[in-house]
Amino acid sequence: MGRALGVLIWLLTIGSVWLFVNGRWWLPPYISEHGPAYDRQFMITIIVVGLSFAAAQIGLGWAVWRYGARGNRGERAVYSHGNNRLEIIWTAITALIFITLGLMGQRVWAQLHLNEAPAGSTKVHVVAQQFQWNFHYPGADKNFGRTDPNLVKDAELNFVGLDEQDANAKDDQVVTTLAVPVGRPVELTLESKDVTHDLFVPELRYKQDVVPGMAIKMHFTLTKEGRFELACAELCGQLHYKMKSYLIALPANVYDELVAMPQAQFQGRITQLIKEYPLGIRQGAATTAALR
Amino acid sequence: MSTRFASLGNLVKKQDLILNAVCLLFAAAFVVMALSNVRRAGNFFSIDSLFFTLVSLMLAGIFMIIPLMWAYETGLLRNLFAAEGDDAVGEAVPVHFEGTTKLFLSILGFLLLLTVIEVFLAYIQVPLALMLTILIGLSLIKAALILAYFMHLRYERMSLVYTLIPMLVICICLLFIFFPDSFRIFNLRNYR
Amino acid sequence: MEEATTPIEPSAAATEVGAAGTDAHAEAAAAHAPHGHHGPPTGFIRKYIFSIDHKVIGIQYLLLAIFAAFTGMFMSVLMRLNLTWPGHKWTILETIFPLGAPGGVMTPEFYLSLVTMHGTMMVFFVLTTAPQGGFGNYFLPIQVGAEDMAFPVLNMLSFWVTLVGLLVLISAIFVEGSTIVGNTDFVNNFLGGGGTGTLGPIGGWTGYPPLSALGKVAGPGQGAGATLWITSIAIFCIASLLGALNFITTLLNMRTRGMSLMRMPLTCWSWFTTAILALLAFPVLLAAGVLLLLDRHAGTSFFIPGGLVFNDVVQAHKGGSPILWQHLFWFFGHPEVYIAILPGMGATSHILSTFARKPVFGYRAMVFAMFAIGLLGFFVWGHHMFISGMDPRTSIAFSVLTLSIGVPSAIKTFNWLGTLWGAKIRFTVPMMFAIGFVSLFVAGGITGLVLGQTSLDLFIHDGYFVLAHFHLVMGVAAIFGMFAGVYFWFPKMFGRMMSERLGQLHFWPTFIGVYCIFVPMHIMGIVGMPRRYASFQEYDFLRPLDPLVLLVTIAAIVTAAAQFIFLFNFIWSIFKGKRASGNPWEATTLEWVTPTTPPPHDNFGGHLPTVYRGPYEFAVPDAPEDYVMQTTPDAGEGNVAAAGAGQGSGQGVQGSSGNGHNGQH
Amino acid sequence: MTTHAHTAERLTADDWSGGTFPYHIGHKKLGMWLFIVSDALTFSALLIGYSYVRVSSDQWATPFAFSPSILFSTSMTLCLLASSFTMVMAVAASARRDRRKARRWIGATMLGGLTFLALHIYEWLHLIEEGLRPFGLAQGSAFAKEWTERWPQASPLFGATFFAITGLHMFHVLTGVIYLGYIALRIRRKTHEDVEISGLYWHFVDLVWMFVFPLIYLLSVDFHPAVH
Repeated sequence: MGRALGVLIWLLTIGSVWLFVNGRWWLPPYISEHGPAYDRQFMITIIVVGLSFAAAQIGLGWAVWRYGARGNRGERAVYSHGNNRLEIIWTAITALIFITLGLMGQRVWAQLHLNEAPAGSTKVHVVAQQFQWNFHYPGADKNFGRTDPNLVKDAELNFVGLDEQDANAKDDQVVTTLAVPVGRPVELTLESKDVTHDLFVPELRYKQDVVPGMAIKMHFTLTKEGRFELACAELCGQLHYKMKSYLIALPANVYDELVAMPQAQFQGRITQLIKEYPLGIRQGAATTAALR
Repeated sequence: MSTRFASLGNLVKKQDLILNAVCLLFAAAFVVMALSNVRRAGNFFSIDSLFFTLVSLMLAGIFMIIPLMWAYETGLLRNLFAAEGDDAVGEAVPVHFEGTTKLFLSILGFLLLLTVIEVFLAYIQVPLALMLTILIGLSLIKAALILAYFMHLRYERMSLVYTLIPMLVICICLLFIFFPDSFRIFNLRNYR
Repeated sequence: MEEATTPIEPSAAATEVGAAGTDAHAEAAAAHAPHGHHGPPTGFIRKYIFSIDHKVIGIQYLLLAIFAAFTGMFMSVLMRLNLTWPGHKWTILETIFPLGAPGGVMTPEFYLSLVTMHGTMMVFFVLTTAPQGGFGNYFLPIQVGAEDMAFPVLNMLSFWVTLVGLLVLISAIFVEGSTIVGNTDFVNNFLGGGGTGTLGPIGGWTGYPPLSALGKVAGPGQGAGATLWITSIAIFCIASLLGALNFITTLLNMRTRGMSLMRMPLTCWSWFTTAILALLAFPVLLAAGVLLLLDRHAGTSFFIPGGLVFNDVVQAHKGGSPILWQHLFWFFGHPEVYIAILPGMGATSHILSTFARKPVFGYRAMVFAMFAIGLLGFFVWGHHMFISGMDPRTSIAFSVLTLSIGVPSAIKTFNWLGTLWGAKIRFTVPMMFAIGFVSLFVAGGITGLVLGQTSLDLFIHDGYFVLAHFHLVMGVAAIFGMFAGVYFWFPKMFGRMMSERLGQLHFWPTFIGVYCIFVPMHIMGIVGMPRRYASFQEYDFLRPLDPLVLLVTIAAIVTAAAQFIFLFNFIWSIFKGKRASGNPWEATTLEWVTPTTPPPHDNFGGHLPTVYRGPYEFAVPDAPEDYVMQTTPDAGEGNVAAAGAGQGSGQGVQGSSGNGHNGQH
Repeated sequence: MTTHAHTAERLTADDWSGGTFPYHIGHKKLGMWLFIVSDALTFSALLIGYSYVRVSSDQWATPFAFSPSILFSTSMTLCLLASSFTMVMAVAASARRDRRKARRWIGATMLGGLTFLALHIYEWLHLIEEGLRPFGLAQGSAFAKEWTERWPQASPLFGATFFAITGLHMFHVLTGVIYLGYIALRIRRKTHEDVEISGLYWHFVDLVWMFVFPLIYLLSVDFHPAVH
């Protein structure tokens, strides 16, 4: 019985490790500047985790395999209450590894969360509502028009409550797809109309809760063109799983043209772009440097 | 209890002294850091200032642990804070209720005095931040008086005090980690 | 509630008031006197229903947890079915849940209500109830050598309050849809619900406001069901508080002679730590729950900010913050994780040592690690909120503290391996589950290193990686600890053995099954699958995961089916199992020295045992057997003592008890 | 058995090795202390929640006039403090095994508690009549108008925090009075410890008020009162 259990533990360990290393399922390719750093930290952590996991399971399997009783009631186990030196050594080693890992893991976070977005970032307001994402662009004048919850009229497609009287609002566009330029820092301001949502684009390596009552800022820089699925990752009600949109990463010049358009044209162009860009990173796109 | 602390006391006296001195030095440095931050901060109730002060004070507290333990071991603390009955562990019939009407009346007098001071502060309209600090301080003193004399904790075993108070203090201190957020939310509110 | 904390004790009333009242020593004697608390009850109701015997209450808790566990498991299978074959018509479902699955197809809100109910049921009524309320109640007093809990009446009250909590929770499934309850007026007017055609609350077990705080306006599943759900949790908080203070008092005050803290079995340490956590964490949730109820029904806005718009209507609420709820909730929520897992650790240590026939490796380190985990558990709730909009600087502190919890956890793992090293393992069913616990604890716990890092959390938060992590470590591992406990203590609880063969048949598929369910879920998380989705069909990047989703579902169904073997074994063995001897496992602790099996009403038949040594004295050289009971007096001086009913021996014992045996190395 | 336990007691080198009460207090008293710790945390959570919403608001109404509102609540505080004192006297009397006196002092304590409750309920009714509600202000009242003029940006949570926290405290006082009544009625059958425990609970209720009073009342004082 003991041997069978030992072997089973080993088999399960091998199976688990295989699932992680077979390469069929892994993180989607990254598209942002912090992506490589994220992936590196992820790999390091997974390797440490994997090694510790395998070592512990192999040790457990070995103990179970080796130290089974042989049915002879007379034989006795080793009488020992422990070993303080061993205890101190392994505590120190694990503490060192874990804390180092923990400190290393703060880098990307600090870069994204403790730094402000660079001056001159492209700004977009995100207004989430139950089961729909609205993206509010400032238009050609780069100033956001005034919004007011009292002006929200979903039937008239005024999802964000834009005040038409405001001069800054004249050229603002509101669509349900997020288009941002590649190679320029982007700053999103996240707001929610009703409950807590969460903006999640796997390729972006970024999740951020959209908390009602707060205007939370997030910033990143994209390095690859393409169209990517944008999901809600915080339970927001009945149709949470359908709260989907797209992130379209456009070359800077295309983006500049796009934001100069008035609302109606803007919307048409976005629809066209969704068709133009197949899902995923756009193959054969010009390098980031050329797009700047 | 005593055996456990005795094993800690194996250190040579000199080492003890150096260790305590170093720890006290660090603790003092952190307290100075906190104080200078309080002095320099234009707006004390900002996230950064609060964060910095709290962290410094916490670190100072951590460095105080060793000197305090030493003080406990050598009996310094015991003489200062322990209840009168505490030394008499071997007493056949432990005295369970102490205190005279006079003592309780004077405690009541103290509590009333502190309450009157609080109300007076409200009367003369002290600025909010100062008011808050003083009120919390006075309330803590009042709470301590009630705990110690009315609730009789002073005459119980010190071990009971050691069991109850840290639990409460740790949890309440932890709850204060919420506060950086409340300041931040104030700034991030989108609809006023 | 106040009266409950001071139940009238006949013995205390009978004692001369002044003298005994001022003399704790005399009261200690009274508490240890035979039949000090209450005589054995007579009559079926006093004996088995409203019993104040901690053993009966323990079994009641256990049965409640088994019921809740099977209900929760059934819900999880339904969820898997919906995820794997979306849109498939399950005709039978229409019969059971006409509102949740009209035409046999589950609605998304029904799926979410299953998610919520599964989570709440499992976390509160299984993981908190079974190991603590069940085993803790039954064995803590026996293992420390007490006749009963400190407050027997309070103990009974905690159980019944828990039961009320469970009933309220279950009723939450049925009130929301009007056709089931029938009495719509009551639902509409009194509870604020209404026939929305859905079943149960859908806010998840974390119930984040404003979704859960606004009532019906926030969509289906936020009416009366949600009110009952939060009420149930508040009730559960009260029950747990009462239970926790009972446990702590019992353990501190009622240990028998010679049972110093460092001679307690590790199970007692784990229940003690858990009780402290419960005592400090539940009141905060209670406060949060009260505020949420006020938000829902008194129109306050503690958790609701201004400017919310539903269907073009601006809500009247203003001034609160959803983050406040998250702080209060997770201040409770993270210690809760340890409330679930620590008793499992205790039971595992206990059982590993017993069947390895070897003392626990590093007893002192185990105790300190347990306390460290408990203490650190209070410092890290923020890691549930890294991306919630909380202050990003505090996140860094939370993150580093989180990773440091890995250290005591690793110490425990190493010590378990150390216990097995050089052992003579007897592979009984409880031992298999205990070994399974270690394996699963490592598998589930180690991924905490990934999740605890703020940066990495940016991608895997709220995804299947988290789901896999906490299910493995606080769900399945904890449940393995419970299974180990059931198989181990069953002979003592019911006087009969559980079938070994059926036990083996239960263990193998369960162990393989849980690996097949939860390891692939990590992979799903890495690909980016978000939690609480009623269907994954909307997203192209999740398509490649279809084979894994299928694998998980099949494994889940097989594992769930295997649990019925356990259920059958459990019920069958109560009536037909092989008669058990007093100490079938040749274990050393006090529960195995009771005069009868199951133990008599006052546990030790009026003579409380005296303890002479630590709990895990196996393989002692020169001892006649390979185990030495805690009550066996020391050779030499003890012999006199044994004859003199403990009087003379007291000195010998106490003299050597200063450090116990544990400081030897 | 008693002598036996005493023997073990004397032989026990330290309080923690079993067979005795480590803190030298009985179950019920320890249980009450633990309950107090836990209940204190409930109140802390509420008070901290209150501070949290107050700090994160633009403006917080400070409607209490020094006279009469604060003086009124001060007299409530005095009631509680006095009742705490009488409770101590009750415990002291019970320690002297003077049950008659103990009962009288408990009666005085209950009287203090009931006066507090009466004053508190009067205050609540007064505020509700003026127009303060848990969800903010009653629409259309003159009070609401004045309030909105004085504090245009004020968070509506003033009433919510006020009623929630003082309400929970009031509930505790009420439970305490009933509990004390029960002890006083059956004082012949109660040990000194029972009286002491009821005292612990009563002092705890008083202790909580020592935080509620400054945080809720004194920090909401205004020279130009809206509440009269």
